[in-house]
Amino acid sequence: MVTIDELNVKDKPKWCPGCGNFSILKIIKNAIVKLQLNPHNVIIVSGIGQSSKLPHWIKVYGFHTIHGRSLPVATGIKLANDRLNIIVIGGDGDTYGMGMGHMVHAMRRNLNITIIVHNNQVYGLTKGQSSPTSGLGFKTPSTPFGSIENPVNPMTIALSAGATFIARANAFDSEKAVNIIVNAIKHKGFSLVDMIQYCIIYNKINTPKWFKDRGYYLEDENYNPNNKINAFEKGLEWGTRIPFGIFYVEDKPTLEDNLPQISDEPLVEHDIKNVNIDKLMEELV
Amino acid sequence: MVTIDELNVKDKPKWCPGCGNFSILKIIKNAIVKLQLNPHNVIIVSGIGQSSKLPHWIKVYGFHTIHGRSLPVATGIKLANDRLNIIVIGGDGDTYGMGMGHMVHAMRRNLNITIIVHNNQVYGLTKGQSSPTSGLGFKTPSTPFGSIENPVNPMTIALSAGATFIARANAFDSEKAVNIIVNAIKHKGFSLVDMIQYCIIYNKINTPKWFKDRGYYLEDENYNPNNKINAFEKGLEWGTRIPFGIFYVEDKPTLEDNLPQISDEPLVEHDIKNVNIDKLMEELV
Amino acid sequence: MGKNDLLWMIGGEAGFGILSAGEIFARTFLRGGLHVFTHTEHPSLIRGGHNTSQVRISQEEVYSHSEYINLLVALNYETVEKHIDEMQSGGVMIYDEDVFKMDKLKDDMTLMNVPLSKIAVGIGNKILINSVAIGASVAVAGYDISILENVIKGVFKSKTSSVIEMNLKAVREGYDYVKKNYSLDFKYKIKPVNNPNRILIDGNQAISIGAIKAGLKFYAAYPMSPSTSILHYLASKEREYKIIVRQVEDEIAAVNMVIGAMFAGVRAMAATSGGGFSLMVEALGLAGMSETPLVLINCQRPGPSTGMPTRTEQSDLRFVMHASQGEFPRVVIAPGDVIQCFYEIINAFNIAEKYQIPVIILSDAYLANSKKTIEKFDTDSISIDRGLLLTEKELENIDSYNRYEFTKTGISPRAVPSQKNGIFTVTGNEHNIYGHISENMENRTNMVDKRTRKMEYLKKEIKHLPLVGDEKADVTIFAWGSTKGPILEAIKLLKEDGISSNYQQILYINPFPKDEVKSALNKSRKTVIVENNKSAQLEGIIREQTGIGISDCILRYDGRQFTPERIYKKIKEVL
Amino acid sequence: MGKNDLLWMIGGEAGFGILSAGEIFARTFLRGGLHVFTHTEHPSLIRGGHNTSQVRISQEEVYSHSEYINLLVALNYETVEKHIDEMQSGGVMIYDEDVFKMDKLKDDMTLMNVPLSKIAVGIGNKILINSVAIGASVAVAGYDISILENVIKGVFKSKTSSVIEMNLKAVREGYDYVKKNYSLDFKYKIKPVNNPNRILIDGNQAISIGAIKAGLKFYAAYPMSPSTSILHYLASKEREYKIIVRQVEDEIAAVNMVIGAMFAGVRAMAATSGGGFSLMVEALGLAGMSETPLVLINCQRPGPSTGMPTRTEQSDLRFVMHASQGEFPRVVIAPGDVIQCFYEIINAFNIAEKYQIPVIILSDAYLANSKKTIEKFDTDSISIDRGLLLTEKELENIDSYNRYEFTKTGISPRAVPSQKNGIFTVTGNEHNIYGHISENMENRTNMVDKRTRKMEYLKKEIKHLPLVGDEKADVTIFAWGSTKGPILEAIKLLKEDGISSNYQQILYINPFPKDEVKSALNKSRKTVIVENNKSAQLEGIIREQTGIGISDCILRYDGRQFTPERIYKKIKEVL
Ligand SMILES: Cc1ncc(C[n+]2csc(CCOP(=O)(O)OP(=O)(O)O)c2C)c(N)n1
Ligand SMILES: Cc1ncc(C[n+]2csc(CCOP(=O)(O)OP(=O)(O)O)c2C)c(N)n1
Ligand code: SF4
Ligand code: SF4
Ligand SMILES: [Mg+2]
Ligand SMILES: [Mg+2]
Repeated sequence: MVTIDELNVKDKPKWCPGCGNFSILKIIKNAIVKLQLNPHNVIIVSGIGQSSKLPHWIKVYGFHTIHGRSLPVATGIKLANDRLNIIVIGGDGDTYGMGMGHMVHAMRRNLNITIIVHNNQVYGLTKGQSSPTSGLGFKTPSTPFGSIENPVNPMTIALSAGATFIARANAFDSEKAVNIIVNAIKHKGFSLVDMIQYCIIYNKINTPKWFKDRGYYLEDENYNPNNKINAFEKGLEWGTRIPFGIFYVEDKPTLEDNLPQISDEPLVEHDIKNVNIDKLMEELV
Repeated sequence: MVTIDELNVKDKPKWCPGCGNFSILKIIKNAIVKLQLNPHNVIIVSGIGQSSKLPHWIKVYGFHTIHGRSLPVATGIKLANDRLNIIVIGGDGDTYGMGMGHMVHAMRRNLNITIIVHNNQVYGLTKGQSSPTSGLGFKTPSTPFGSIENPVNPMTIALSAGATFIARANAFDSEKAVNIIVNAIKHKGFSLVDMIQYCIIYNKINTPKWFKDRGYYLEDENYNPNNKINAFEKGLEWGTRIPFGIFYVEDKPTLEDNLPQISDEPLVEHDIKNVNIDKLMEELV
Repeated sequence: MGKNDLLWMIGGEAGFGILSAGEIFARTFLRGGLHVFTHTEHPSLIRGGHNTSQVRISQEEVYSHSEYINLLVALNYETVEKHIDEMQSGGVMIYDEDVFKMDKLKDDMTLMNVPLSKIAVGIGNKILINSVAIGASVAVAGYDISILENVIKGVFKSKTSSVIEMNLKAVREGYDYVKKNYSLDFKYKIKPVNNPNRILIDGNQAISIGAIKAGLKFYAAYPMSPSTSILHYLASKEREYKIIVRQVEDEIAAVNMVIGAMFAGVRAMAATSGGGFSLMVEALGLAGMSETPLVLINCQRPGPSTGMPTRTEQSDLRFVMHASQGEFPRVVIAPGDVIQCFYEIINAFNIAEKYQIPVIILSDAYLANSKKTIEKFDTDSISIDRGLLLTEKELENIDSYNRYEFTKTGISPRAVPSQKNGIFTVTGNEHNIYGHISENMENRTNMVDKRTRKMEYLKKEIKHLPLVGDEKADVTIFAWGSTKGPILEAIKLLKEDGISSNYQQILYINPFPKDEVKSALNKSRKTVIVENNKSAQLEGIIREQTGIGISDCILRYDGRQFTPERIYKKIKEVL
Repeated sequence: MGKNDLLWMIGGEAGFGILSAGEIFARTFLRGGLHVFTHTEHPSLIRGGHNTSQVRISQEEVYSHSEYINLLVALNYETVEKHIDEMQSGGVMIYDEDVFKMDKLKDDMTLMNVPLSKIAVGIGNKILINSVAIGASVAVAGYDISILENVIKGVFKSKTSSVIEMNLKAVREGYDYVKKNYSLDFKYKIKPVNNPNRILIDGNQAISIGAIKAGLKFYAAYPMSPSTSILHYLASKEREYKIIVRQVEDEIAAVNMVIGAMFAGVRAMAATSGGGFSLMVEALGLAGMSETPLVLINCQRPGPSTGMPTRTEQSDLRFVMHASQGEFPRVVIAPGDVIQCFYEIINAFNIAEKYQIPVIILSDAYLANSKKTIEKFDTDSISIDRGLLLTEKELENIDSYNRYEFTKTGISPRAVPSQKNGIFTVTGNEHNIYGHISENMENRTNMVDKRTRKMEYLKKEIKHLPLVGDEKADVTIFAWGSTKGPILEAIKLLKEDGISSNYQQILYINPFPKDEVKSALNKSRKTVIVENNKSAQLEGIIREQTGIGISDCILRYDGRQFTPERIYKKIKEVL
């Protein structure tokens, strides 16, 4: 029986007091406990950003990589040992900015991993520049006259790229968020959870209240998450109403399913002490 | 009056005889003539690939850049001189593989440029490996047991990313293709033309006949290209029927529209001989 | 320390305005005609952690920070723990008994309890603590409070009037509290002197303003410490100076956009730090092969990888010298102070356009963030040299224009898109004079030689720095980049000890000042290198270039810049 | 040339099976017990352009290609124009009068008109021209056609029986045509000798097979000449050897996936060329900082940028030595031949895991693509050393496991995810022994020292290559990588001229064999460097490392490898 306590580390997370990241850390711990995952069989892979510091503050394996590259590193880990539960953590800049190309390609591969994007619509760690999800007009030190780039829509991009589980959660609605993450991890295939995370220092616009005024849960509206067209339509919704919950789920073979090399055991368990290459040399005669 | 002749160069393009790229080169020349663009006001920017060699064989300005980076280079050129007509050329690997991140971000900026992707569903220049648009099961030297990655869907990704003109053309239906490109160039905003291009050497599956058997034009079906949901639905269609033509058009401010710095004249015409920085120094007193 | 000298430091958690307190305090003494040098240290956190701002004030020019403190404002106990050893005799420490209790730790210092938080909260906001502390500090220094008040009005002028009012109140109450409760004979009192109208500026500001002066029209970047303040500065000026400033998806996009803009005929640049520079490596070669001018700035921080984002180091020298596959000419400039930052970014643009090559400016966190007082830049002497950039008229007179014409200097006249009669194609492939792909052996050899030849001509134009200091010195110091300030201060300390020294700064690392360095080496009695890295990278380059080794390497690689005192001590050790 | 020697070349447009003709021809003589070396040249085109395949055959070991041809098959006129000067006296040229007309160009050669296309079309497909030409060539060489027939059967065994039949018919008809119509006393006849069961292998195959032997389990790459054949080879074996081989979206993904896989405990690698390596630079530093083992292969081609994709050059040496920001230990190995490719990739894995550092193998197009006959690899001597990779059992006995424990050697025992009791976090930030972010100065210094220290221990383990050749030589050649073959051949040529020479190959460029090179330099009468680049990169490194310069640099940078004759001539010029 894994408990929250077992997942706790001694250090206090070094986020700003009140930051949404604290809540997300707790949500992830709760999800792990709920799923009763073995801590040593869980690895959290992150990029760089405030959000990406998370692996330092939970007692499972962790790889805090470089900006935008968490998904390729996670892919390598997963293919090396597909019995691991891999959770990828990233920021909106990390995943939807620098990491966009990898995200699209990871999604079409449908690897069995879960990515949770701490979407605070701003660059936290580098002190408040606009991010790919910042709204039009958002003023920051890098956009003093307001952002003029249309924000990335993670939902519709994920849908188009081939993710097979797509959801939006809210760091400040932890109960539902835990549930969404539990489902995402359980899902066999690539799952994206766009996690709305409030940055109290640099984003004075998209506050918890802002989302409370607009947010609703899809499940409350008799929504069927198995239809791509519906999901696309809901994915586009971002205005007076903002949907939360599971947008899309699809059952589809994963990349691992198509790799007979690891149908018996993960690569990491293959014996490499004495590989016989006689046949390869024979072919060159 | 610009003529095809003026656009021709002495060298014969070094593609394989019968390659679809010849046809695309002709299509582009025809579009330029049809639009009566001044050759010295046109620049073709490309990445790396068989397709990306195109700028060498047409007499307009050309920048044959590096693999996957045509769009950032083109963006720099456009912002430096927004009076230029910029056509970007890329392969499916170049644009949808290596270049995917840049593509999504260029699209959301809605810069007024046109990208034509020579989609042959294979890596031509590097001798026939699978590409991001290769079908499942496609056998190549890098996928001898058949491709197991779900292909990229350029149409729905472009739609989700924010491109404001999205079309699919066929290199072997030049008349319609010319028309599509003329419209794409005329369109004020980011336009993508996914140009089906047959590689006779390395793709024995997706042949002209294959597309003939499946292809139809949206315009023949009373299709309205101003609706995102319809466009998404059509974008998903790739099976016994494959739609061609214009999937989506939207009227939206371009990035340039929001840059008062260049509302009078392009950057390249600003005088830089004597910039006065007294005020900036005064602020530091 | 001479007369009218003071080293002030404030320390506390992030979020308490430590950095802006330093800025305000420094500007207050700048306005009084004094020389100032500021230095900040903070971890990569937004709230919490240990942050310090140091302001060094003197009637004489000051070139660097120092490890001795005269007046310390400790907003938390960590500051005491970390900096008490640096207090000089006769020093004062301002702190708040309501925050932490203190026993006197050193005999020769004064503890000054000031109810900073009570005063701040009394005025209306805990955030005013730093202003209260500045006011108190000005009182201790015996300085003119009205100058501080004017600075406050200036700094907060874009804020609401109540913000200004509250801050003014805070500094005044802090000041009054000290005046009222303490009367001590502080050894380091400061009085205003004749003000020669200096400015207070850091390396990133100097680069930004220099670039604007050079005609910068397009800036693309991705935020990365310690380069980010260039992005912020330029963004704030983009409308006024009609520059397009874009934060883009990654550094790969940034550099390629800059290449596109330069190719199209406008002056453009990108700044980043090592990690971002890593992502720019491939495009650097594209500029090299296509002979597109390019200006990049690498503000170094400790590596490898993410390293220590907000700290300083000089460990990317070899990296930027050799980055990207293949061989092509490039210039690497390592300014050592804010003045060099300003003039060298202008030189960088002139060189990049004249020789159609990439130019890399190598700065670091210390240089990027530390502010120094200097005279206003002399802009009369500055010229904009765009090299062989053809006009449409000139193009008309050319029979058939070939972008990569072979020339004596290797430089081919350049046209830009939209010019009539100029149509050409460029490529990252090896190409012939028309810019078309060529795999011909003879052409290849000629093209490599053409590109390389540019460096020969460029070499003649670079004015390398002379050896400065005593002619016949006990020790000759070789160094590059931001160690300049601490070295100049260390030279003063050595002199006080009767040790004569001189200093050879390598400003242009490529092309390398082989002859100058060789002659300096040959003249020296004893040579030392001072580098803010582990592997003594410049030392290796000197050996490669001259065949001569340096006797001693003084290295630091803990993420902090040398203090003058540390260099002084290390040099004495090896002498 | 000795006895039983022949240099054969076939030239024509791409698409005519020039490369596979070379392969078949070479294998035919391999099977007859002869030594063979193959060399191909082609532009970056799929159809058209000038392509050649050279096969050098000898009873003695051959180390490289050569610039003299004995038997030329010219499928087009361009081949004649480009290679007629290379024909040696007594040579034969096979061509087809139906394709182009020829007048005799040289007195001492025989023109042999063979209706290649007529025969091919007669059999059923123009594509068979190359087979007809091979058959004809075997007849001229006076060699046993049945060996060729067996090779054909083997090479096409995966094809339909009609393909095999047609090719057999083609070689037989080509052979018969020559036998029937020409009877000449060709000087370079070849006869089979005792077959010692050699293999014919190129550098990329040797690396691939070596990696498989080393226990490679995961390979990620993006296609890039001349590295691509490693991807193809490994992909073809992925099921048989249970390796996961993935072509991914770009080289950034490839290297990061490899890092992930290595971190998770499997042997993984990526191969690329300079442009792809440029994109791997940032992740290289992540491996450096996180102490994750990493094996990368850079098959060089001429740069900068896209350069000349299918040609060869050695110009990325300095680049890979210094790539990525900051400082961390790395090993750079430059194999000079296929045997070294095989053993060094195995060493690379052992070193990478033992020292938990990145190891870079530097190959190039010449080494990657040229095939050479060698004895089968001796696999008995090979050991797999995974270093301090902890078992779960060992972990159980550790009280509290710290991933970055300070140790004497700097190497910390390594756990992998899924192991009980091993839980840890790694990061590209500077960190403490637990792998958690630390900005502490003392920790930083210790961590930099720890990482650097590993290199000291590693240095002791590397067995550097000895100086080979005459003890007291007229000239000592210093070189690295694939110039090895041409140099060994040039040494033979010099010896024939009475000039004694020896050769110091630098196999491990980092850690550099300082003592060995210094001693070789000191013993030499005259030193030369031979490098396939413009700026003599190794020469600079030797100067940096030893303070000693090399008298003469023999450089080539037109995208082609040195021929032995060129090195021979250049050395004679400088002697
Ligand atoms: C290659 C590279 N470029 C830039 C940076 C600097 N950087 C660190 S985090 C970050 C963005 C952080 O924003 P986000 O991903 O949204 O994470 P958050 O801090 O908001 O959680 C940037 C630009 C870096 N580490 N690496
Ligand atoms: C960084 C980098 N990696 C790899 C390559 C090698 N490369 C050149 S073109 C190409 C792919 C070509 O495929 P595509 O983009 O579909 O163009 P096509 O040749 O099919 O037109 C690759 C992998 C490169 N030039 N640069
Ligand atoms: S800056 Fe924002 S995202 Fe970062 S820790 Fe503080 S509140 Fe959280
Ligand atoms: S390989 Fe294919 S894409 Fe390339 S030129 Fe030939 S037919 Fe065209
Ligand atoms: Mg964020
Ligand atoms: Mg393609």
